[in-house]
Amino acid sequence: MTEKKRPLLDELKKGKWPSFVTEMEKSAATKPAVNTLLNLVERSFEEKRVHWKHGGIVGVRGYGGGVIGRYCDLPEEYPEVAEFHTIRVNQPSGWFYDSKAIRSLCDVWEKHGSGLTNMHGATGDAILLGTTTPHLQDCFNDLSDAGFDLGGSGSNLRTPSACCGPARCEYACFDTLDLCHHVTNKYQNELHRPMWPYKFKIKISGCPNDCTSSIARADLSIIGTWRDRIRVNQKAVAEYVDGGLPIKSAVLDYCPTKCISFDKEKKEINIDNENCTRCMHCISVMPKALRVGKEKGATLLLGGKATIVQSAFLGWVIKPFIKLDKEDGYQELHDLLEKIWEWWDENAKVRERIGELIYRKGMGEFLKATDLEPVPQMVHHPRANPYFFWYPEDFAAEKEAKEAKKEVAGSEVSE
Amino acid sequence: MTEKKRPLLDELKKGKWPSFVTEMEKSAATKPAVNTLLNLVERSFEEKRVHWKHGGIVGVRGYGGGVIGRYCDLPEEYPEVAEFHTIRVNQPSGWFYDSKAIRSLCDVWEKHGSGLTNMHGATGDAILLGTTTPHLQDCFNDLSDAGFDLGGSGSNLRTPSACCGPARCEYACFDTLDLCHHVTNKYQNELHRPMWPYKFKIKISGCPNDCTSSIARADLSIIGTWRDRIRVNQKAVAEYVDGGLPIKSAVLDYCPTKCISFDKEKKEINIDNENCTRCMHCISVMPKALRVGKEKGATLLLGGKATIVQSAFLGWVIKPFIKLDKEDGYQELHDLLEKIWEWWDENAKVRERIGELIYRKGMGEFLKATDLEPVPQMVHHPRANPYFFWYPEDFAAEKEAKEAKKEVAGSEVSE
Amino acid sequence: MANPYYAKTDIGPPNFWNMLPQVIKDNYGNWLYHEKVKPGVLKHVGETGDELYTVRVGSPRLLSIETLRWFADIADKYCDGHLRFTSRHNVEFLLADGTKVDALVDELEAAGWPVGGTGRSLKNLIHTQGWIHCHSAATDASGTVKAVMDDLYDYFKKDDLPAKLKISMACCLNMCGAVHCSDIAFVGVHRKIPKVDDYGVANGCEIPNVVASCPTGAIRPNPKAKSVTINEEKCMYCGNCYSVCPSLSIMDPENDGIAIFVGGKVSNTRKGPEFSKLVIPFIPNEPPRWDSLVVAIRNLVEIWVKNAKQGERYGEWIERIGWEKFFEVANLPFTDKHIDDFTFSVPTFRSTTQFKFTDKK
Amino acid sequence: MANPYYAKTDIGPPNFWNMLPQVIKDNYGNWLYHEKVKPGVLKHVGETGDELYTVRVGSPRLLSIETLRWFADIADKYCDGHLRFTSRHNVEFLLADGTKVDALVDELEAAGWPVGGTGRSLKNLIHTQGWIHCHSAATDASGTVKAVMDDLYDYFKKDDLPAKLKISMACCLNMCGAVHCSDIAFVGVHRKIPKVDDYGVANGCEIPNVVASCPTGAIRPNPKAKSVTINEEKCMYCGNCYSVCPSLSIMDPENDGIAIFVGGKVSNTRKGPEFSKLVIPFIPNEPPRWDSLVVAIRNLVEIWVKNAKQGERYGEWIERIGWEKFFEVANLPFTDKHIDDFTFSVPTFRSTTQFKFTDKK
Ligand code: SRM
Ligand code: SRM
Ligand code: SRM
Ligand code: SRM
Ligand code: SF4
Ligand code: SF4
Ligand code: SF4
Ligand code: SF4
Ligand code: SF4
Ligand code: SF4
Ligand code: SF4
Ligand code: SF4
Repeated sequence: MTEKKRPLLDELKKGKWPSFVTEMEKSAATKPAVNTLLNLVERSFEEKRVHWKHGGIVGVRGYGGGVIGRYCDLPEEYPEVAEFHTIRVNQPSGWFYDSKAIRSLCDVWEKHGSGLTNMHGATGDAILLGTTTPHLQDCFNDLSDAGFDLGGSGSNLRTPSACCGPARCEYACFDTLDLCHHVTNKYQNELHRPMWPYKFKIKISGCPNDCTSSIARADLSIIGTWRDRIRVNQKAVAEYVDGGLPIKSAVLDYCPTKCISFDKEKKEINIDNENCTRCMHCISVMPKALRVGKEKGATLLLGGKATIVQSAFLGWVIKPFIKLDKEDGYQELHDLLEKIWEWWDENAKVRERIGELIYRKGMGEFLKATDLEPVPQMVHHPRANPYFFWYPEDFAAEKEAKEAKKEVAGSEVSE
Repeated sequence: MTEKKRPLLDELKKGKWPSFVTEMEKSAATKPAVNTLLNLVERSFEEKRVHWKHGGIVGVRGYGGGVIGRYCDLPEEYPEVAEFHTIRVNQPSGWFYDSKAIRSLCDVWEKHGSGLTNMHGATGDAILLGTTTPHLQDCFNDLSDAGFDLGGSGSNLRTPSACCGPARCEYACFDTLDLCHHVTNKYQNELHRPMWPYKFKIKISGCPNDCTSSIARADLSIIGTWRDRIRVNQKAVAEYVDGGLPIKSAVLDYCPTKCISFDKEKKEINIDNENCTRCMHCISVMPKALRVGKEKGATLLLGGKATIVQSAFLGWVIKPFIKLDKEDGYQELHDLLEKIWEWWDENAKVRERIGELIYRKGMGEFLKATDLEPVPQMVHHPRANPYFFWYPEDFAAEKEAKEAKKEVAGSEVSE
Repeated sequence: MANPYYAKTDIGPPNFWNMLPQVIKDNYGNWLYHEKVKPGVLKHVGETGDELYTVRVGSPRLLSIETLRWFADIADKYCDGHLRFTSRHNVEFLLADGTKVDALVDELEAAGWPVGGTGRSLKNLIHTQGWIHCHSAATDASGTVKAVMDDLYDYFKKDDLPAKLKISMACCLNMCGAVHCSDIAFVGVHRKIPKVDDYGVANGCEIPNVVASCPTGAIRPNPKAKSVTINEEKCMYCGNCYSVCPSLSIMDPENDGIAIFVGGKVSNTRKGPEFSKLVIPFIPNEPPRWDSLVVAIRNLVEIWVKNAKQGERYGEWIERIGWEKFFEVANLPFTDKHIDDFTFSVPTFRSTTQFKFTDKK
Repeated sequence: MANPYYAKTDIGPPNFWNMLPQVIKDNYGNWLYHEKVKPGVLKHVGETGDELYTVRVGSPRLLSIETLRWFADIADKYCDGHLRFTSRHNVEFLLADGTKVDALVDELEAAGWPVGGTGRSLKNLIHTQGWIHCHSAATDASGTVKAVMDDLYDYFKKDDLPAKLKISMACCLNMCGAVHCSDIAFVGVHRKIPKVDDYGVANGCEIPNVVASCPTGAIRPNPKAKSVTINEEKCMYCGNCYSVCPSLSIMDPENDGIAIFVGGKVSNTRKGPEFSKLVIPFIPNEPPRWDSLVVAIRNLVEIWVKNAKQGERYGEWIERIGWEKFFEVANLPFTDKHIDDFTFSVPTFRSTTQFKFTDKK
């Protein structure tokens, strides 16, 4: 019966890539709302337009976010999806699950919702796709009982996410999963109760490959790095070469700083680590031969966001190196984060992301407010215009320096 | 006597570089005003401040520009320089003079001014430095009789300038001197009678070396280029190599597109001209072996200016290639220039340079107004944001295309 | 009240540690290197010599609980119950025992779940809600993605592209997929200014917020109607005002569609992160299979496969040949729309005579 | 009226053609190549085999007519009366007869006119009016230039630098020297906001123009006083309002001084044109010989001479080693002032983890 009525969606059951229509039909078998949803989407396909309205505010007790309200604009015709809210469930760090956790999520969602999910949302949450207002609290209760909590939505901290890091990757420069778990737990209040000018996203990648795309997608990017030297196993290098790796064209030529040289005789490479910018390329091409350094930590970048309003920003370096100490609960990071939030909260306009605020106010002000030291690593290059500010403290420092000099000069004379 | 009174300036008579103080003293010998000027400048050196006031409007009959009024802020103490205006004399193309022309300028300036000059001003004029209002018209009369005219100042076309080009340089891709002379003469009215939103500067360089720094300093840069191939004399290449030129490190490695290869056996180079961006580097290093192509013309860039107000802009490509035909009086260039001026004049705010106007209005509007075709050579890369405009004509074109398709489709059916 | 019970709040997510298989716990932070076993299968080797196999499965992201439960079953069968999802929404099965890999792959493939997407392959297509759930969508997400992935399926299954290929989509300019740094990105776009429903604005929206929301200052208060007016010349259809105020509807089935951007990336590898750049300003919505979109993307992929050097991602290839050559090779028109006219436009203008001639331009 | 006669207007400049020596007329547009004979002397060879010698002489640009006449005499003596000036204000003597070159050079040098400035040398220092003629100057031009050129004199006379070295100066932010694309640029800067003379503003300035002139919107009308007020937090002392209105005096002898920028260039050679970037935000005015300025510039020159590869201009060298390394090598402090906060700031922020560590930063 349903088949007949949805010729357009049926087209999307064809083809080799797993079909979302097929997934929906699986749910539709037990969930009438999903059948209705399919019909509604079919109509969207016919009319080339969406049939959802702006969401109203719905939620669960004690929280200001975690649920996205959604209403159909044709409630009479499609009553089963007149309300079709989503619930954002905070994923475990690195999206690691076991079958038990998966099943418990499924059970809750079978009971309270459409049975459709997004594994995962673009921010990282496990998205439970479609339920009604009366179910929200119960669903949350059951989730909580099963050990799950909600993620962020609205003007708050959004659900942090992290790459698999030390669990599955030899490049990880710190414990991405632990940090993600720690930050998420420490800032539960910021996550659940919107009270900021706008959203704030944190993404955590264990090395410069940035497998969570944090520089593009997070207000704060935490990206692993090291400050000593790449560890080289010369025997393994020779094996790659013997195995046919064209080392010049595949490695040396792509090194952005051209800081690797190769000794053809010895089949050894030599890395000028002082000039290496830790781009990962050589390591990624020869993972058996090269390893990230030993003195590890992370680079912090701030300001990344998508295109609305000022156009997209990529996060920029605000701290070239920070040690991420599990032992002291990542205190340095937390202190900084709280200073950043405080300044942002005090100064931002409604719906102004941190990057936009810094653009408006200037990095100088931001650095002062957060006690960060200006370093050249923060910029591609220094300013090209001569439009810089002088503050009373600059003149005071100047005067002091001058007087110090005078004193020295004076004492010389009196000798 | 004077010596005693100017200990600071006296310091600047020392050292090996020719001294402007010495030059001023030469004039001071016959010109009391220059002696006074020296005293005034000595005072500036003592006080670390300028002693000139904002200029009033002074000039010569029939012109709105060409003279910069200048008044001393201590007229009682320094009466001889109470007024000290400069006259901008339009230099000959390429700053070529003969001794007769030099002497005639000197004679006029001996009669009417301080005897001090700037050869030349930063825009390119011969600057006669310092005279009084009553002398202005007479000075101009004598200049005119000697075959000289004034340059630009104020909100008008500024004095165009050109590199030595075909007169002294093998790289010149068109006749810079003739074009400069031609443009200057054609637009005498625009040069002499301010009537625009702001200044407009033209600089002309015969090749991409851009020896007039036009991209940084001119609203319109005209820079020679070619669109065929670099001419190679392989024998001369071999001679350079035999002479010890490290061709790889000195030439190949610096080629920005890496489009040169070198045959060690034959001592020949091979240039992939399709990928050459005509940067001049290889030619400059081996001028005896390489020559610019034969199909010559110029690239036009627009929008260059110094830092005030919006920050400095470098001129950008608005026409990748234009043939500059002496025969038809550079008609294509003039047509374009006039369209540019018209649009600018109609749309700009007071003191808004053409580059700033384009920034404010968008290149799209500018291109339409001037009938220039958008081409990728105009940008380093296409836009990264999705904020582009659609115009009624876009939809009209789309509709037309669709209908054309339908017709074809229709006719197919009717067959 | 129907519901007297309120659950504990702020418990945070489940602890990941409890989700990890033993081999990971044993080698946590001590992995030595990894190898590609075959497309879709990775082997990580620990300092202890322990091995961990990962089998990556392509996912449409929109999954029913039926499927999730089946994945759980598979995980139980082959992986002691362990699985994860990737940052691009693929499913990964994690096993210590390499001998089970082939059987696992076979069972997944037999059920229609493609194993692949590792190494120099096409990755899963990051995307957003579209017509299935969001009020803001200018195009559908799941439908376009399915059509494109069906067409490019083979590239997901093989590991022989010049480099990784990351395609992403977002259904409106909010860009929830954060697609702006992808090798190829397609984005739902509007082309007409919002329709102002004065009554709705007056009664449902905060005028100052609405005015402030517009990136180009196109919105002015209209005090008479207690509403706003939109300046047609300044509006570039971003829809941000609609995000703030539902009564400024920007949807327009006739004129909504898709724009394509290319050449972005995020990794700091070789070249730092880069935005994707506009190449095709508009492709109409053509449900159910968006044929024009599919063809356009295939062409974009194929010219790269054909012309890039080994190791060059999309943008690195273009950087080497130059954008003017790219437009020539891609045989795409270059229009006023391609030239930036927003805040940071000037630095994108070519301020040098260095360029390549194309078609005698 | 004292002056009854009005000259012909709009006659334009003298025709350059009449100024050219015969050898140039004969080879106009047909030069084949050139050679460096020795520092300051170039030989151009025409397709005909004709030779043209150029002898380049350093000039302070501010020349008395006494000197100009002497140049004319020299030109008559050696060059059939032909000479020219360069785009960097040097004097060039043009002769067809190579045998006269040495005598010409000797006579010039004996009179204190340095021959040099060709090839890989320090070029003449482009500069502006300073205290000698402009109301706007935050520092002197001729004095600073003389002090710097005296100190770097030897680099003008030799041809063995890594590449050309172009130093330029401007005495205020109007940057009449267009110094913003120089290897090394120094610029007169203010550091205090303009003093508003309300009476003068009210009577002499157009308020809307004044308000519009401010790049940062720091100026607000002050209707009470028919004048304006300046927001101390927004003003960055550019002086543009003063250009528009003399009653907003920005001069301040105590606090005016010089900022230094490096790494710019204009030619399209190798790397396209580049702006110079701020390295030293402030050096006080120290007439008569600006010792701190001279030392600072010498240091900047010397680290380049010592560290650059053959063929690398200042900015090309920095690009290779990275700005962080530059600040380390130059031993200069990096401050908030170095970080852009004007319109195009964001693209200058380092959006990648690629950087070099310095001093354990
Ligand atoms: C569900 C999700 C898309 C998905 O299919 O995965 C999503 C869905 C919505 N996003 Fe988003 N965003 C989602 C990740 C993102 C991302 C990507 C990311 O976080 O990595 C971005 C770009 C990165 C960024 O934050 O800049 C993103 C940028 C936006 C924006 C633009 C914000 C900006 O400052 O640029 C809006 C507009 C707004 O906030 O009003 C927005 C607004 C929305 C709203 C709430 C629509 C609205 O205007 O109210 C969408 C609700 C859709 C629905 O009905 O469920 N969404 N949104 C993602 C969240 C799932 C999760 O929690 O895991
Ligand atoms: C004489 C000269 C400097 C020199 O010593 O060589 C000069 C001198 C003045 N310039 Fe200039 N400019 C001179 C070339 C330039 C250049 C360089 C160029 O043309 O290549 C520039 C930068 C390029 C550009 O145009 O952007 C330049 C950018 C300015 C500006 C900033 C304009 C802007 O849009 O950025 C101003 C301010 C203004 O126009 O109000 C200015 C204003 C002035 C004024 C008129 C001062 C004023 O505010 O009224 C100066 C008069 C000084 C005097 O007392 O003689 N001058 N001015 C140059 C003209 C000589 C000539 O005609 O040959
Ligand atoms: C599983 C995952 C992390 C996670 O926690 O989920 C992951 C895992 C690995 N990444 Fe990644 N990356 C993952 C998303 C990303 C992303 C984010 C994205 O795609 O949205 C990026 C940045 C994207 C970009 O630059 O646009 C990313 C950029 C890299 C790079 C740099 C590639 C480059 O040349 O630019 C490497 C190094 C390499 O592959 O040579 C890398 C390398 C790796 C390695 C080889 C690391 C390792 O030793 O385990 C992992 C296997 C890669 C493979 O697919 O062959 N990973 N990796 C993500 C898999 C996504 C997927 O399902 O396709
Ligand atoms: C005479 C002059 C043109 C004029 O009509 O006045 C001129 C003449 C020549 N230039 Fe130039 N350039 C002249 C100003 C410039 C300028 C403008 C400036 O300095 O303000 C530039 C752009 C500056 C910049 O990039 O910042 C300029 C960038 C070049 C270049 C590119 C250099 C580079 O590596 O970036 C070359 C090629 C080369 O030298 O290798 C060049 C080459 C030449 C050649 C070799 C061309 C030739 O075959 O005759 C000429 C002799 C150069 C020499 O000094 O050895 N010329 N040249 C100018 C002399 C100024 C002076 O007195 O010092
Ligand atoms: S970001 Fe680095 S550490 Fe994390 S998964 Fe990717 S490659 Fe591994
Ligand atoms: S990590 Fe990158 S920069 Fe460092 S040596 Fe390897 S390829 Fe070069
Ligand atoms: S711009 Fe070119 S043609 Fe003109 S002088 Fe310089 S090198 Fe010669
Ligand atoms: S002109 Fe420049 S781009 Fe062309 S071949 Fe020579 S060095 Fe290369
Ligand atoms: S991209 Fe736009 S339409 Fe798509 S989910 Fe995000 S807000 Fe909704
Ligand atoms: S759609 Fe965007 S540009 Fe248009 S009025 Fe709304 S906010 Fe402004
Ligand atoms: S730079 Fe400033 S002070 Fe110097 S001449 Fe130009 S306007 Fe006058
Ligand atoms: S000096 Fe510049 S920034 Fe300050 S008020 Fe005047 S115009 Fe504005």
